[in-house]
Amino acid sequence: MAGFLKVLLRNVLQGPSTDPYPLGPTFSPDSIRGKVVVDPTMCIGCGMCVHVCTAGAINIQHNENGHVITIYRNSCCLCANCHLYCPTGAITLTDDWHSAHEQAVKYQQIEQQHIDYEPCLGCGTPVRVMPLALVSKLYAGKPDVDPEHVRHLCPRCRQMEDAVRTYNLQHPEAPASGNDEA
Amino acid sequence: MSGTKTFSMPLGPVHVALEEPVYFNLTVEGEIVRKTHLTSGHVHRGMEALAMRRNIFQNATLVERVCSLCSNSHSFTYAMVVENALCMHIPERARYLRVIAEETKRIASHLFNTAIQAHIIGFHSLFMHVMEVRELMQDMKETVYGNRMNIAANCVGGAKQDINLKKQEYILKQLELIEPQIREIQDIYANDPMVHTRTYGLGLLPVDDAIALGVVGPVARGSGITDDCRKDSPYAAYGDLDFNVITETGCCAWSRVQVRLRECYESLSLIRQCIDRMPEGDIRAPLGKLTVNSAVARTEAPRGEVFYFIRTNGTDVPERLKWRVPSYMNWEALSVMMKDCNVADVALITNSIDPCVSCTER
Amino acid sequence: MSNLLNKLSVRSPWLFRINAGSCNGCDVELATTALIPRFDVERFGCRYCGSPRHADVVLITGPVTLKMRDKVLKLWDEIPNPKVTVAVGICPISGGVFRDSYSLAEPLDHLIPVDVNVPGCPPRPQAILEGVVLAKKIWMRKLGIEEG
Amino acid sequence: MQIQRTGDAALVAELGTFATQQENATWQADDMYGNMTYWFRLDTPALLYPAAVALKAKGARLTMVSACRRDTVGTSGRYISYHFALKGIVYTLRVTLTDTEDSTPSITPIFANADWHEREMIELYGIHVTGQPNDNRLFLDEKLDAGLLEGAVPLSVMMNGACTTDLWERVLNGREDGEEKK
Repeated sequence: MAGFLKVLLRNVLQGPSTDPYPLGPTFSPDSIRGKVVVDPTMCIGCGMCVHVCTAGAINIQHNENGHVITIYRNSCCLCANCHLYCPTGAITLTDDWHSAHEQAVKYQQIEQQHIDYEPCLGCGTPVRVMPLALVSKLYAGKPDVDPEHVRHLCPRCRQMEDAVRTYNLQHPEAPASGNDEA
Repeated sequence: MSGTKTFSMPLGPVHVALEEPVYFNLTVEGEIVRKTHLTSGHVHRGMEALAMRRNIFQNATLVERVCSLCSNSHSFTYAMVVENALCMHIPERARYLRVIAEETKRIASHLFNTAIQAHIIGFHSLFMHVMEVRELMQDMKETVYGNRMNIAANCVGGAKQDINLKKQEYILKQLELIEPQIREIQDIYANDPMVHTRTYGLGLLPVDDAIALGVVGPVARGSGITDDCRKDSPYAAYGDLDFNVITETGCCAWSRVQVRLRECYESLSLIRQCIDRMPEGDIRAPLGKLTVNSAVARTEAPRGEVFYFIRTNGTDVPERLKWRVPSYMNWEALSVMMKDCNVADVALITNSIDPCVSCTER
Repeated sequence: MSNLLNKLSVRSPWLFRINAGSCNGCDVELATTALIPRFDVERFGCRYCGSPRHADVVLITGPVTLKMRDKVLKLWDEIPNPKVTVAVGICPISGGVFRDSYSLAEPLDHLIPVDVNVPGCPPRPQAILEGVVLAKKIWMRKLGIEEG
Repeated sequence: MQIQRTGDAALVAELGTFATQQENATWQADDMYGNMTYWFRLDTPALLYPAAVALKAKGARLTMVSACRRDTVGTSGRYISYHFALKGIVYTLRVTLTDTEDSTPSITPIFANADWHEREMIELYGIHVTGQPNDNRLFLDEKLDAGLLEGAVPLSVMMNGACTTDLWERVLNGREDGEEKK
C-alpha cells in the first residue's frame, strides 16, 4: 500500500489537476486537426479530395460558370487524406475544434467555396484561372513567360503558346470560339 | 443457497462493468460460473464489405476506425499489406516514423487497459491516477499528430506527416515525464496488496491451452509464450532496434498486466532509439503498379498479432481485404479462464485479455 | 410542487451513455471526460449513472448497428422526460465512415429526436464538455427554467 | 543489414505434395524486410485436412482464414485462404471450391481456434464446412440473411442507403428539419 500512498500524498501536494475549460483556457496544440477549410484561390476542382475521402464528406459540383466545393463537417472524420493528396495544397485543417452545435443547425455545418471561372484570354471559353503559385512553379525556369497572362489561358491555348514559344513558331490565329476538349 | 441448482444469468449488452456492448450468457451454480456463452455482433458494422467498395486510399482511413485503441496498428498493417501487394519499398525515415506512432499508441493502450482493471477492482483512485498519466500520452499524440485517438500517422507508401526537430524534442520531454510515473505504476500493480490479492492467480490460462487456442499478444506472453511479430518477422524499423520480448509465467490476470506495463518500458526505449537513429529523407514513396496479386502482412498490435490479407485485381479497389484482430483469437480463451470462477470476477477476467469488441466484430 | 422539483433538479442533470456500435474512440473520450480529474464533468453538477431511469441527458456514440437499434430505442424510451439527446462523434450524426453499410440502421436522428451534435472522430474531451454544457442549457429550456 | 528469413524446407516440400495438379500451384514472395511467404494451391479441398495435420506437427499456428466472394473472383473459382504462421513465416493454403466440390473440411479438431473462422465463413459467405458442429450466429443480426457477402443479392440492394439518399440534398440546401420532428 505504501507505493500508492506516496502517489496520493504527492497528488494532494500538487493540488487539483483539473483543466479549467470551459470556464478558463485549455491545452490546445496548434497541430490539432479541427476543421477542414478550402482555399478558393487554389482549388482547381480536380476531385482528388472526393476520391480519397472515406466518409464521402466532400462534394464538388461543376456548372458552366465555375464549381462549388462543399465539405460537410458532420461527416468529416478529420483523417486529413484530402489535405495529403490535394495536388495544389488548397485544403488545410485548422486548429478550431469547437464543434458542438444544436440539431437545428445540423445541415449548416459546412465549408463551402464558390470558384468562378473567367473567360480564357485566348479563346474566351470560361476557364478556371490557374492558381498563381502553381503557374509560378510550372514556369519556374522560364523568365520570358508572364505567369499572370498564362494563368488566364485555357489548357489548349496554353499548349499552343508553349509550342509557339518552344519552337519559335509564328503565332497561329487564336480559335474564334471555344475548344472542344476544355 | 443450495449450490446444486444451476441457472443461466444474462450479462450485458449494456452493462456498467463492460466498456462495450457484448452479451454473456452465464450458466451459474450459486456464485460459480460453470459455462460461458458469448453472443456478439452488436458492433458488427460490415466493414469488410465496405472495404471492398472503397479504394486503397480511403481504406487506410476506414481500417483505422476498426477500433480506436489500436487504430494505428490497423492503418499500419493495412499500409504494409498494400505495399506488399504492390511490391513497394518505403523510405527509411518512414519506417522509423511508423515505429514511433505504433509505440506511442501501445503505451496509451496498455495504460488504458491497466486503468480499467483498477476501475473494475474498485480501486478508483488508482484508476484515476493511471488515466491521468495516460493523459501525458494523449497530449503527446494530440500535439504531434493532431488527434488523441485516431492519429492518422500512416498512408500507403509511408507516413502521413513528418516529425520535425521541435516535435522530437517535445516527445523526448514527455517521455522523460512519463517514464518515472509508469515505473511507479508498475510497482503498485506488482506489489499493492489490494491489486495482488484480487488479480494474482485469477483467470488461469495454462500454457497448453494457450498454444491450442492460438492466443496472441500479452495474453500469450502472460502465459510464458515468447511470441512477438516484431522479433519473429521484423518489419518497419524493428529489425534495427534493440528491445526485449516481455514474458511472465503466472498465466493469470496479474501476469498479463505485468507484461503490458513492462512492455511500456520497451516502447519508451524504442521511441527514443527511433528519434536518435532516424535518418533524414523522404517520408513517402510513390505508389507501385497495381496488378493482380495476393499478399499478407502482420504486425504486433498492443493486443497481439494483427493479420491482413489483400487480393488486388489491377484496380485501386481491392477485390478482397480481410483482417483478423488479436482479440478474435483471445475471446475463446475466456471460456478456459472463466471456468469455475466467481460471477463477480467475470468482468475482471474479461478485461484481462484486453478485449476489443469493435475490433473483433468489425 | 413539480415546478419546485424542477427548480431543484437543475443543478444536477444525470448523464447516461449508450454505445450503439462505436469503435471505442468516442466511448473512451466520454469515459475520460467523465471519470478523470482533468476534465471532471462533475463540476457542472453532471454525474454519470448506471441506469437509464435516472438519466436526464443521454450521450449516444456509434453508428447504430441493426443489432443495437432496438436496444438503443428501448433504453432511450426508459429515460424519463424531459430528456436531452446528444450524438457524440460523426457516426451517430451521419453514419461517418461506415455509412452505406448493410449492417447499419439509420442515422440516429431518423430514429429519435436529437438535440445536440458533437462531431469529431473522436471529438476531444473539451469538445464533449462543450456539448454537455449545451445539453444542460437545452434541458433547462425544456424544464422551463432560464439559467440563473 | 537485411537478412532473408525463409521457411522450413522440409515443411515446404511436404506441403508441396498437396499442391501438384494446377499450374503455378506453389509460389513464394518476400516483403521489403526479407520475410518470405509461401503459397500453396491445394489440389482438392479434402487435402486441407492432411496439410493442416502436417502444419500442426511442426507447431504452426492458424492465424486467419479468408474466404472470397463468388462474384468478384470470376472464372478462377471461389477460393478460401488458410494462413498459418510458424516461427515468423506465413504459409497459406488455398482451397478452391468448384460446383462439384463445394465444401471444405473443418479443421477445428486440429486447430481449436478455427472454430470462429469457420463459423464466420458459414455466416457471411454461405460456405459449407463439413464437420463444423457449432451453428450459432457469430456476428450477424437474425434479420440479415446468412451468406450475406456471397453477393447473391446485388450490392446496391443489400446496402441500405439510408444515410446517403438525401444527405447532400439537405446539406446543399442547408435544410433545417430538426425542429419539425420534435
